[in-house]
Amino acid sequence: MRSIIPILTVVAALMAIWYAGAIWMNSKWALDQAERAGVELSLSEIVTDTLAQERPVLPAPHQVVTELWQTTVEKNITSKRSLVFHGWITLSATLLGFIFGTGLGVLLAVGIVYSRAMDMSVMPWAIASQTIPILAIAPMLVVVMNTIGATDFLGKDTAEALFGTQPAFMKGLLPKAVIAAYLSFFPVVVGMVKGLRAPDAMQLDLMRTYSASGAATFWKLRLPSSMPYFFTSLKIGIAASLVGAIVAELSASPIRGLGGRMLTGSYYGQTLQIWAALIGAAVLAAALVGLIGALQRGTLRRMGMKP
Amino acid sequence: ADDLTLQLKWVTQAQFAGYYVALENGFYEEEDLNLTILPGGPDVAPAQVIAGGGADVVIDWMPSALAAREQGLPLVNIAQPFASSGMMLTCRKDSGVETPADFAGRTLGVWFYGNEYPFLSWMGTLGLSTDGGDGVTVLKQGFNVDPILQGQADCVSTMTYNEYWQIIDAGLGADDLVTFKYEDQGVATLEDGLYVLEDRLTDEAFQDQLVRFVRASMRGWKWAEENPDAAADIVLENDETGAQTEKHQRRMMGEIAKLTAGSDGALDIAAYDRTVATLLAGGSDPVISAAPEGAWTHAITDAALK
Amino acid sequence: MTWINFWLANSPLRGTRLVKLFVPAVFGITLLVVWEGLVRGLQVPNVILPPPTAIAARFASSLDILWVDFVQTFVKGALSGYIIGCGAAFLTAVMIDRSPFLQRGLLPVGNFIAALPIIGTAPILVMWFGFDWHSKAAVVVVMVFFPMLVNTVQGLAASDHMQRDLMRTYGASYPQTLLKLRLPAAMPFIFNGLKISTTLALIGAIVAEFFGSPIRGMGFRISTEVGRLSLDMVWAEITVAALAGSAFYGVVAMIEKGVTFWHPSQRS
Amino acid sequence: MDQDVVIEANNLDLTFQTNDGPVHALKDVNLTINKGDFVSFIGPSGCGKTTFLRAMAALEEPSNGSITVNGMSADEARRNRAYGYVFQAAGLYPWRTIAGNIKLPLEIMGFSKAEMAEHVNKVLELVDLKGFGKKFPWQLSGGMQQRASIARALAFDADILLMDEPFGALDEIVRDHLNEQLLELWARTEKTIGFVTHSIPEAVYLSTKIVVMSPRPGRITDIIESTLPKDRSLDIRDTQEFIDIAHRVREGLRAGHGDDA
Amino acid sequence: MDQDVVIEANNLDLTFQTNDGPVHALKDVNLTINKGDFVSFIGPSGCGKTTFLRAMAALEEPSNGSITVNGMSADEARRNRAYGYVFQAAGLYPWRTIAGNIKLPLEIMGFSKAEMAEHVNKVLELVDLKGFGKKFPWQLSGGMQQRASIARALAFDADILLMDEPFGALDEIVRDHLNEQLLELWARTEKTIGFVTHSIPEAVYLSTKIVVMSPRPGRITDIIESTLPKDRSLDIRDTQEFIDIAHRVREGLRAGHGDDA
Ligand SMILES: Nc1ncnc2c1ncn2[C@@H]1O[C@H](COP(=O)(O)OP(=O)(O)OP(=O)(O)O)[C@@H](O)[C@H]1O
Ligand SMILES: Nc1ncnc2c1ncn2[C@@H]1O[C@H](COP(=O)(O)OP(=O)(O)OP(=O)(O)O)[C@@H](O)[C@H]1O
Ligand SMILES: Cc1ncc(C[n+]2csc(CCO)c2C)c(N)n1
Ligand SMILES: [Mg+2]
Ligand SMILES: [Mg+2]
Repeated sequence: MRSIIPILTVVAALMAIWYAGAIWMNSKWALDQAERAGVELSLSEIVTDTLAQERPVLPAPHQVVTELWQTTVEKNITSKRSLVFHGWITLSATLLGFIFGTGLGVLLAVGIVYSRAMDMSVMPWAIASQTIPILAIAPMLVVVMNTIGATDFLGKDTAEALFGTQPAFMKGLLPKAVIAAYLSFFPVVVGMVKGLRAPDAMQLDLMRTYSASGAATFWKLRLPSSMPYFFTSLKIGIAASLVGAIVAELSASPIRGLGGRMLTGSYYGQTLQIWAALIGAAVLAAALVGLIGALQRGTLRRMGMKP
Repeated sequence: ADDLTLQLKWVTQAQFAGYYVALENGFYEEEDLNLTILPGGPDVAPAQVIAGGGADVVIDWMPSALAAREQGLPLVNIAQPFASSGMMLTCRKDSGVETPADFAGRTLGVWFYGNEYPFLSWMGTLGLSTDGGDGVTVLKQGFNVDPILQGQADCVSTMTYNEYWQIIDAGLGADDLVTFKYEDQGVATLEDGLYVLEDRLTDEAFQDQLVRFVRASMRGWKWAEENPDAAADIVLENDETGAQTEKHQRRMMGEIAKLTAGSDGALDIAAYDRTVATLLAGGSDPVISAAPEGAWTHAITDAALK
Repeated sequence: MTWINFWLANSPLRGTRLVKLFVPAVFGITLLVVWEGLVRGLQVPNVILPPPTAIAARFASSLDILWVDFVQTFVKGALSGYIIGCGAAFLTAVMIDRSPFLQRGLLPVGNFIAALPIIGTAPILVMWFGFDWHSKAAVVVVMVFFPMLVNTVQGLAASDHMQRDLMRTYGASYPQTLLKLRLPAAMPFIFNGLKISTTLALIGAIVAEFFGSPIRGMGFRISTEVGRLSLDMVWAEITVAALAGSAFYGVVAMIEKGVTFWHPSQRS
Repeated sequence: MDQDVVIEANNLDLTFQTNDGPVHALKDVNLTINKGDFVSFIGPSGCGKTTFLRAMAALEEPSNGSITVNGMSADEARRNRAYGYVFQAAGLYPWRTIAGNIKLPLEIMGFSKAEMAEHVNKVLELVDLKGFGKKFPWQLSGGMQQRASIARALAFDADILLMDEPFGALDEIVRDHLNEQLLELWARTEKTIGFVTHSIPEAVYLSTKIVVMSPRPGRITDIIESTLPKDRSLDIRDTQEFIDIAHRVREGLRAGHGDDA
Repeated sequence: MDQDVVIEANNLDLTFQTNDGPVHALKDVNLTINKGDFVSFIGPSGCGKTTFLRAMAALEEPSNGSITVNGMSADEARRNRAYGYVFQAAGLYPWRTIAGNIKLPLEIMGFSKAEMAEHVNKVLELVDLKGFGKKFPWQLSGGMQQRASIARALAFDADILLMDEPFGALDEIVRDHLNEQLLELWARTEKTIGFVTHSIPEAVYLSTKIVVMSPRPGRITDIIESTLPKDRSLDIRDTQEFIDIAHRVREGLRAGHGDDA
């Protein structure tokens, strides 16, 4: 709660900059239009015009907020025009991908730390995998997964047997989750490798005097020492997972979710829709990162790490 | 019912109204078809989808379909609901461009991703190089018309049914703009056609499905042309992003109807030859190197339109 | 193949530079052979996945294009964005580290802004900064900012009590504590951020080109050639990306080894 | 007399809040240290010696009472760089060599390059670590690390030296040697020294004042003013006076333990 | 006699490679320790005591020569959990409470819950830390941490106890107390104990065998078999026999220092 005032201060400063930016960036268009219409604009006219354009270069905050309000609160959340609906589509892919990605990342990290062969052979390829532009292989991946029929989570028939009708978010979930996982496993690998190697020589020696098994050393020493690194990685990983899910939405079929909204917003020139989706995605990211932060604080406190 | 999957070239919009209409009105069902429509997007290459077995029929533009054929993917045109091209280059009048002769030294926005072929052919016939210098400077234009609004390009690519209206909506009047329709410049190439893989055409059962599919689709298009507003509404209902507006889709339907007008679905051989000629004429760097063989068939439309 | 690796990795030769290069190479070659075999065996169409040999041939015959694209995307877009983005995040971290007020205020808001997804920001940044590499650098800045910030902030908190108390007994000024204690202690974390950012920078620069670009650059080439179904060219570009990215990462990792030699994870 | 007071603690209380309740580390502690005093703190493990030393150096905030140093608050004195502090654990920075660690305070206090090199050499020699300047901390034995940390505190000329069991990990002979060195330094420079030790002979040999503490809550049970002359050699340990003082310290210590056993 | 040999070092050499050249930590070391021996290692700081102890526990690999434990290699013995080891620094895991730290080896060796609780309570009491089980390491004083680390090594019943200056940070009285406890434990359980210390009286009081070492390169200069009876009270420290042995140790130690000064 102590942080409310600082946050508000920063947000207020940001808003001021944003408004100034909106006026500055949109004024060119307003002046352009006026010139073609052959009229002179007064300063106040410029300001009112720039803050209410239908296709602004930079929409004013209140325009975005209005759009957000209209597409969240004022729409039924099952409606395709509701940002909540699209947010949920994206979130489900993000979370599933994050779980896959984190799992894979931790497993690889453990392998790398425990097996020299894996360290030498996997790490360079894990790095290389991340330099492959995801937007380039996402469509290929979707095509391939489509071909082998692995697109829906649970599969249409299973889902229908379980829930009556197939929940909308499950349709085409898997390729998106895979791409989200692809982006999120890497920060987890890098951070966890470092974290699992963080115990100092004496701490490791202690385990050796107990002739502790690899498993015991892992659970009782390496894993606890890696926690600060682990949570930092998770924060980056979940943000990456969200980016992955949104990127994947451009190649997935049907196009929807926050990424789909950004794309169609851009395609149809609906700047406000882009910004609303953008802010929506950022809110989602912030909430997810915040959640992990809370988890981190709780865990580290239980581990007596910080007064 | 037979399952059939159709991959669109782009997102759900009135450009594909005929298929959605046929689906909603049960035309496919009446033909004993269970059709799935897969919307496309900027990152979906229909040819790739069909090569991977993700769809049975795809909608593509002929230049890119023929290019794919040269790449070793044997696409065959089985029907051509779009008779004419909707592609244009739209310039701001205040940039000083009045005729194609003024292009030299200008910055032009172009779509790539297989949509650049008509443009490249045109520039080829105009004798303008596309890599700067004394020719034109080409920008890879994104999804939208921002470059012309922001003044980053003198001209951008537009479709009669979509981007052009976005420029208008953004506040530029029709008389602030100069447009060059590819049709008028004699470099028009065939757009949205239906393509399948050549080897599957030998399968009689599949042929039969295609016949029924084309028949129902053309029924859909006829209906859409006659009921443009209702067709636009059907499209809106099928839009999963919830981003479409009624105003825009109805207007788009109106423009689309102009392009489908005059086609009964059968490929017009003259238009095909003109397309091939245009693509072959692309100066030093033609899009295709030789006139393709067997790139189309009338077998399906002949049977469907009986 | 794999057993060669296990044998090499555990043999007395394991420390040598040769083996360090050889082991991943063996792994990679295994991968490529399997790939070639699968593509040929299953007759996967070239327009879906070309075999490595076709990619290599295309690579060799297109060196000039690949080079131009590399300079445009990697050198101009990714590298400059990386430097600016990591630098800005670093300075921000140091700045908010000093002020608890800013830390509590700016960190959440900073996270928030940095979490804006690239798909949404790229078109906007292209609109703002133009079609050339400047907008790509801007996208990279936005992308690398968050990982770098989180790591640096975490790292600046990593010194232990006694180490900080020592500085207090010297009545050390803030900059002195920063320079002589907190930054060195933060280095393992900072390099974590720097390493993750190398790959992000490359991806960011490439992906941003999908949203508008001049007609050169790795992202431009990839998106264009996918549409043209020249998948061999696409993979040639991907190869360049992987090579450049790995080299970039490797350089940063090497610097890390030098700088954080004292950290238990670097001593073995 | 009054202007000679260097450290003054008045009714000092210090409580730590922990996950299972408060720990009273210091309770009602009063002490005056004059300029040039050599004060030893002795007491059972956990009685608050470290905490008291830390409070003097403004590393802990008293819960109650006050502590003044050179007439100002402990914190001001800290910012004036009044202290050299030797921690109970060596606490060397792992990214610096031994010489680099010793140089650290000198860099902070703005010594010149030449001065630094000179000081480093001098104190390395003092603690018998010549030739180890280029090694990293983890390459040194425990005792060597501790000596390096002593060298670090001696490298700059603070008026007040606070040392928390500096010689704990050293053998008798090195210890005797360093004791002599320390006394010599103290006599020469008139520093004021606070010194935690567990060795009764060491406390008696070094100090002008011995503070005996007792735990739970940590408090001072005895303050013994030494009657030994300021100029001492190691032989003094065989004098009756020395033995008497040692005896009194031992009694105090035993009493402290008694409370609790 | 022969089957009683527990630890045997033959021509042991151990060299560390460092950034500025090799350090000869151990050179030509020979030693036999029999079952039930209490062996103390004493020598100047940096002479290789810790290194030797670590080599016995297979924490360092000798460069040359061999070391066998219970007739097998040190490493096999380690894998058979033959050792309890107390490190020179406490080395508690910061994320575990004191009780949790002591429980650690018990968890690893698969003790039952009830056994664990019992052992933990017993050793906490032994080192006088009852009531501190729930605290985290950084909430304890230096001496308390060291005692916790002793408790951790005693919690499971290893046949060989290797202790590296376990009582360095403790005051005389606690130290005496723990010395008695340790002797009592040793007599009762017939453990074999290797013990590094800097205190000559402690070494003489506890040991059946005192190994005097000297540095650069680290080697053994004297091995003194104690003639004191196995059953000892603290009073024994005033006997002539005790004083004689202590004298011999001091001489050895001094000689080691002399080499080098
Ligand atoms: N990891 C290491 N790398 C390099 N040198 C080392 C390492 N560990 C110890 N040494 C060196 O080996 C020598 C012996 O060290 P060791 O720790 O055995 O001494 P010690 O007798 O235990 O001393 P102390 O009583 O101070 O603990 C020292 O000179 C030390 O610098
Ligand atoms: N950071 C802390 N949080 C909670 N309790 C603490 C903290 N530091 C010290 N204590 C407690 O305060 C008491 C006094 O500790 P202190 O370190 O001052 O003892 P000490 O006299 O130096 O003992 P030793 O001789 O063992 O070093 C102990 O009971 C300890 O548990
Ligand atoms: C990346 C990208 N490629 C093409 C278009 C243009 N476009 C949109 S719809 C359409 C007709 C095909 O359905 C075309 C050519 C774009 N806007 N963005
Ligand atoms: Mg203490
Ligand atoms: Mg040692």
